[in-house]
Amino acid sequence: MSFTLAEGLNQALHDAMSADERVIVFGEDVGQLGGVFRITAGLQAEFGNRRCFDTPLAESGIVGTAVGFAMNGFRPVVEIQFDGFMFPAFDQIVSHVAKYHSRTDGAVRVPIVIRIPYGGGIGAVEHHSESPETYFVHTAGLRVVTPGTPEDAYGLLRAAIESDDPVIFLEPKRRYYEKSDGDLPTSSAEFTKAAYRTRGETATIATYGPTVRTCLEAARVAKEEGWSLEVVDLRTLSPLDIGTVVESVERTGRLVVVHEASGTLGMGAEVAALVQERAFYSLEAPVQRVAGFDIPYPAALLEEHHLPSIDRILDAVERTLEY
Amino acid sequence: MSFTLAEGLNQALHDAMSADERVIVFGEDVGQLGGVFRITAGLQAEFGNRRCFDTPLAESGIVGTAVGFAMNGFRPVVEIQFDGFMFPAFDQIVSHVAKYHSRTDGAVRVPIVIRIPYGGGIGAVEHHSESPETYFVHTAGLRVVTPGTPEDAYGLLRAAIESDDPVIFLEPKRRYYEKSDGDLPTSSAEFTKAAYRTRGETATIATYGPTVRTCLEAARVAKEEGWSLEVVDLRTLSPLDIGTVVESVERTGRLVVVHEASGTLGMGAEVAALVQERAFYSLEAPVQRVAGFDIPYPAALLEEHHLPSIDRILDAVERTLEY
Amino acid sequence: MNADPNVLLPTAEPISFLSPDGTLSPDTPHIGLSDADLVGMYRDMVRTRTLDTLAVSLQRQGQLGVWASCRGQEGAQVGCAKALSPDDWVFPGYRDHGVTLVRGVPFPNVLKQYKGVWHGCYNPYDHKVASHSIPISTQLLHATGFATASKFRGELNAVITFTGEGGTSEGDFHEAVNYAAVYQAPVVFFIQNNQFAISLPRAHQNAAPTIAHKGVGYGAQGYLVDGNDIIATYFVTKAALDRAKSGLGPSIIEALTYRMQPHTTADDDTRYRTREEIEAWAEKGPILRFERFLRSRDLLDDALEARIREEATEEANLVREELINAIAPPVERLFDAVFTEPTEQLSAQKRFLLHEMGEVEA
Amino acid sequence: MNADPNVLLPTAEPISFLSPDGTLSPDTPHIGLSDADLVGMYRDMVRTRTLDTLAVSLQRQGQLGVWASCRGQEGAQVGCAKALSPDDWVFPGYRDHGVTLVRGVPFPNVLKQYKGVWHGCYNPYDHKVASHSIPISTQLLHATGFATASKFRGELNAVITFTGEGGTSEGDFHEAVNYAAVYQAPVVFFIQNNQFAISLPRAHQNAAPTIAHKGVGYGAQGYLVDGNDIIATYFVTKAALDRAKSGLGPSIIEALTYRMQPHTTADDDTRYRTREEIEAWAEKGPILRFERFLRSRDLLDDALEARIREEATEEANLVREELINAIAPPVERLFDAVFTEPTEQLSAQKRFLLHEMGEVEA
Ligand SMILES: Cc1ncc(C[n+]2csc(CCOP(=O)(O)OP(=O)(O)O)c2C)c(N)n1
Ligand SMILES: Cc1ncc(C[n+]2csc(CCOP(=O)(O)OP(=O)(O)O)c2C)c(N)n1
Ligand SMILES: [Mg+2]
Ligand SMILES: [Mg+2]
Repeated sequence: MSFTLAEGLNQALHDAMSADERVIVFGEDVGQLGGVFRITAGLQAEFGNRRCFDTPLAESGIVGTAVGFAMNGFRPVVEIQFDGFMFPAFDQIVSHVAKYHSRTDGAVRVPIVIRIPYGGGIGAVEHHSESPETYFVHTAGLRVVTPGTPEDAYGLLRAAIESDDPVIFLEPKRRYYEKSDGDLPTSSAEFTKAAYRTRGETATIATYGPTVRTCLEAARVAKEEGWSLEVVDLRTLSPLDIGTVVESVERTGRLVVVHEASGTLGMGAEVAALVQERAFYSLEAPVQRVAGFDIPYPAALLEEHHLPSIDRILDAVERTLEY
Repeated sequence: MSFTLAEGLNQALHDAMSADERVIVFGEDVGQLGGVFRITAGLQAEFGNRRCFDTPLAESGIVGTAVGFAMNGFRPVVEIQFDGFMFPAFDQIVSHVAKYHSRTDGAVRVPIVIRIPYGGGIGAVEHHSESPETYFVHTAGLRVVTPGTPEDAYGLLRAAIESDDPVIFLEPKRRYYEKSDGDLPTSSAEFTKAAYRTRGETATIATYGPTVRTCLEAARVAKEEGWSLEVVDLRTLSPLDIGTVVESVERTGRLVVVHEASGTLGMGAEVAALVQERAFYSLEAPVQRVAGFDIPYPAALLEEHHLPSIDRILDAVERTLEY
Repeated sequence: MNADPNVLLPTAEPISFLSPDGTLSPDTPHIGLSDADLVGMYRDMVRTRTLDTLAVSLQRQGQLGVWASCRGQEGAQVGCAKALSPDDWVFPGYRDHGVTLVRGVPFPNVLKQYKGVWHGCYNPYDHKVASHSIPISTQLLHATGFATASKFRGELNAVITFTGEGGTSEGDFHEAVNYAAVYQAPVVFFIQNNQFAISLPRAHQNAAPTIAHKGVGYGAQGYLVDGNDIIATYFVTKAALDRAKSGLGPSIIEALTYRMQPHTTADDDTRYRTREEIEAWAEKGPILRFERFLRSRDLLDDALEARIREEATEEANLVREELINAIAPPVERLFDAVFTEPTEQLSAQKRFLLHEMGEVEA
Repeated sequence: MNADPNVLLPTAEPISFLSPDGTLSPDTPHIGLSDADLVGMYRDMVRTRTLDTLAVSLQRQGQLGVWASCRGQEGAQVGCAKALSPDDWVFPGYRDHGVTLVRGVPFPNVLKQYKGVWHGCYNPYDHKVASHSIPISTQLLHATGFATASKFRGELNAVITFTGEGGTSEGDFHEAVNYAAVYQAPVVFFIQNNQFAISLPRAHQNAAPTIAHKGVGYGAQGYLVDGNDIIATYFVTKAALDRAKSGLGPSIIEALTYRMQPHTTADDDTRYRTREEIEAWAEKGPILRFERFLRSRDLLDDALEARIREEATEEANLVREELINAIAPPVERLFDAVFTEPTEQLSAQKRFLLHEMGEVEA
């Protein structure tokens, strides 16, 4: 048996809809087409067009109506077609999805999952390769989750749908077809814990989503150089399980944070700020960040320069070692 | 002579419009009313209703049409009425204002200034006290500026209007009526440099906008305790003049970053990440952050708990001293 | 769908039955309101006016941060609210005090929101009234989603949501009506055209013949009504709700009215409109007109009017008392209300604050 | 403003002069196109079709990341583009290749955008064509602002901007048309209703009688036209542009057409539509129809058609060559193009990359 990250997501939606009839799925082209990445394939056929349906072309509408559905007893799982098209919905996300529960002192729950394929590396045209996690993580009232493996794709999506809080679910689109050799999981994964993907002593690499695999590859290459890297997959970006990172850094003394989003106020900034605060005397060298440049996401022929590469990650490790 | 921060802004708009007829001002209620804070008062009467005019009630429209005006030779200075109403315009800001210049490899310039009164402390209702700077600073392609003094209100706004790049101009609304005793400046201020507001050796405080004054007050109180604090006003949040902060920390060995925005991925994260990287061996203690909690901005009766207070700042200084 | 455009267009003139002098047009259809209903409508308009006036004075006394008065709009607000069934839901804005009052939301709780006790001071499920929405027109999408959810479950209620003529310019207005029409959701978009959006006169807000003409572009029914005529407003809202409940989809009602007070207590309306304009509208006000009508029908006399006003004043006194005594919830709620379950991060921040306040050990 | 609603409404039936068999209606008004103009329109439709076909094959060969074909929409695109004056500006979407071609934007530059050479591969000022906009309908606001700016300066040009029937659902569509009507901006909103937004059929996009009925709700003129009739499209666009230039404000043109190809080369349209439907529309296609017309007028014969097609093929060969040889600009541009002046931060990041690439010292 093996399954892809995309299949994990599709199965998770399927199982969540079977388990709870309040779960509904909507967004642009998610019905008959099954979504442009086919993550919702088969759901309309199986559950009917009141449980999985197409919306008109308007993202604020998708999220804003989801708030109403949620207030009225449903558990909407909505799809934003691409990262770059999340922005028209941003007001609804910040002003209502994130605030309604606290606004009403807990009277109104908004168990909405907003699925967003994100990140680059697929040779796409403009606006199809954004990494918007900072916008959500900085916004109080949202949970932000991103799977780095096919198992987590299933388990974290189930957990997100089961959560009574709003969840931004970021799907690393360039890893949709990444395979796992195991069996599909059948239950939700633990929601708020980071995970060690490899163990090691030379340095800690903290990452998430699409670059989990890049970092694992870097760790393999590093082995040849005699380094053993400990790769921490953050999994949940908000709230952040910084404890796991700190625990690792206390052993390795060195930390590199890796992500595609622009470096300035990317996740690496928060991880670095927390780690220098909590593991000040453990750090042998400053926390290094390997992130996208502070530039608009480049066109396809140039994106390779922007994305964290194995070499760039290993260079950063080296900087921590030579410091 | 003395003038308020609001007067500095009004005069800057006036002088910029006199100096360059391509400068136009628009937004909700900026015309006859002069804006809800009167920052645009008198402009329509003086320059006519094609240079200062009211828009319909639609923020994406304000910023989106500004892009068109800018492409067609104007230099729009637009007002978003309150921080919380910036979000409907966020897509235009991220997808076009920030990207058009690089999209066209420099062929299209978008010299737009987006003025946003921001921050809390005025006892306002929901959505009127947000601190959205992170959203902009993380977005490549924007300059982000915020004055902390009446002089800078004038000088930085002139500089923002003169810039050929898009500028997000964040106005600390609770300081609109803060006075300066000097004369109104008459020319633009240096754009990309942080400024020392006090000199000191005990610790460095980096801040900006509404909390500049709070930090200066903290510095005064600290003096009584025998501490001399060095307050750095960042002024430009993007690109950030981290050099000035590092230079200070190299002398003081201690840094506290202060802002109202939620701590997680607030400016303090970036400052801490950069400083631990560039002044690793200078830091005697971890960089401390005094920031808003990771909660939606509270209602008026509770906001005092959320805002950085003198005590909270001094406690943080103390933590760096006792580390 | 793709309904006959001619049917969707509003009437050329606003629907109106009650003239400013209180005469009921002979063409008035059967409306089905009992005498008691009519007096009840009057009472609620008086209550709204009285409590709104109280709020303005509370603000002047420093008890409220700000207040958005609904003075002059009581006919539109009470009229439409009276057309609702108990199961219907309301998604209001920040000025719809007459609506929330009729629905039973305790007025002190509305005031507390402007005092800054908490952002939303009533439980939406108690009275089927969503939290008032401050970002303009954003709540319209919630209303559409909510209504569609009801429809999907086969329920027979409808939803009404409110924005101003200014609010129709926002993108969310457009998306909300469009979604509603596509889903044939049982929702009514009630637009109070009070002639101003802060300082912007209606003519600069849009160039449409009427706002009700926006309906046809979505396949939604457009209605134009004299919002200062409480009977016409009731009638039209009822028609739109019935239409919605019969599965015929959404409507846009444009209720013509006038904002008698500045935008909020923070506003200075002398900068953009004349006293004469305001006075001319006062003549056409909703309460006076209805009073005349009731008197002409012998449903109201001096004694009854005095009693109604007195009761409203007594109510206002109690409200005032409650508001003045209102205090903020404990600071713990700031942290505990963010998520449905506490997070480590927020628990730590809560402890930090409590410690700072001297209430717990570090 | 507040124009007569009846005037703003579109005609009940789409304006159409040329029937699918190529006969011109006797009611056709004087259009003012010379024989050479007519042949030029045909030539540009053929060029568009040929180059679009080339693009699809280039994508299959791995030369383009993706391609959004305009096949079937040549009548609408060439027809409206021909109605523009040289000073008019165009704000296109991602599928408006016929428009940009007529405006003189070099086709290789359009292709390069889909190859990923850079996001915007032509200078908007060169041909008065803004960068194609990928976020749907966002460019409509740019068009409104641009047009208003021209009006403020007293210039006599107009602006035309494009979106699909799907794009009319976005909030930005609404705000753009509303602002334009309030400012009486000289802008034409040209909506190609090609029946689908990716997989979503038009009937699920909105419930309006026609999209042209959206005009009245803004005080904008609505036009409904057969977009596969290049003559009617030209005529209606010209009327809307003339209207705009005379200061009468914006129009919405709904051009009825059909997307003959999948949404993009990445799409599988067999999941949501039938071959029969596509074939039925092919019969009503814009090129065939116009060819028949030209032949009936003796403006086209086999020899001329062959020559036109041959020239288009030759052009396609050159385009292909140029595209295949296109390479990305130097990586420095990634940093230097962000702001008008270099920043320290980006200069440092540039040096970092160049160093990594072995091109500079650290
Ligand atoms: C999205 C958004 N933008 C701006 C504001 C600021 N604002 C508050 S009320 C108002 C005018 C509203 O006018 P209208 O919709 O006509 O309602 P009215 O106040 O007249 O009842 C504005 C601009 C806001 N609350 N929300
Ligand atoms: C804001 C935004 N949301 C979603 C998309 C993804 N998307 C690309 S094309 C498309 C459908 C557009 O349909 P329509 O407007 O009818 O134009 P057509 O493609 O038919 O020419 C969608 C949903 C996008 N590009 N922008
Ligand atoms: Mg109004
Ligand atoms: Mg389409």
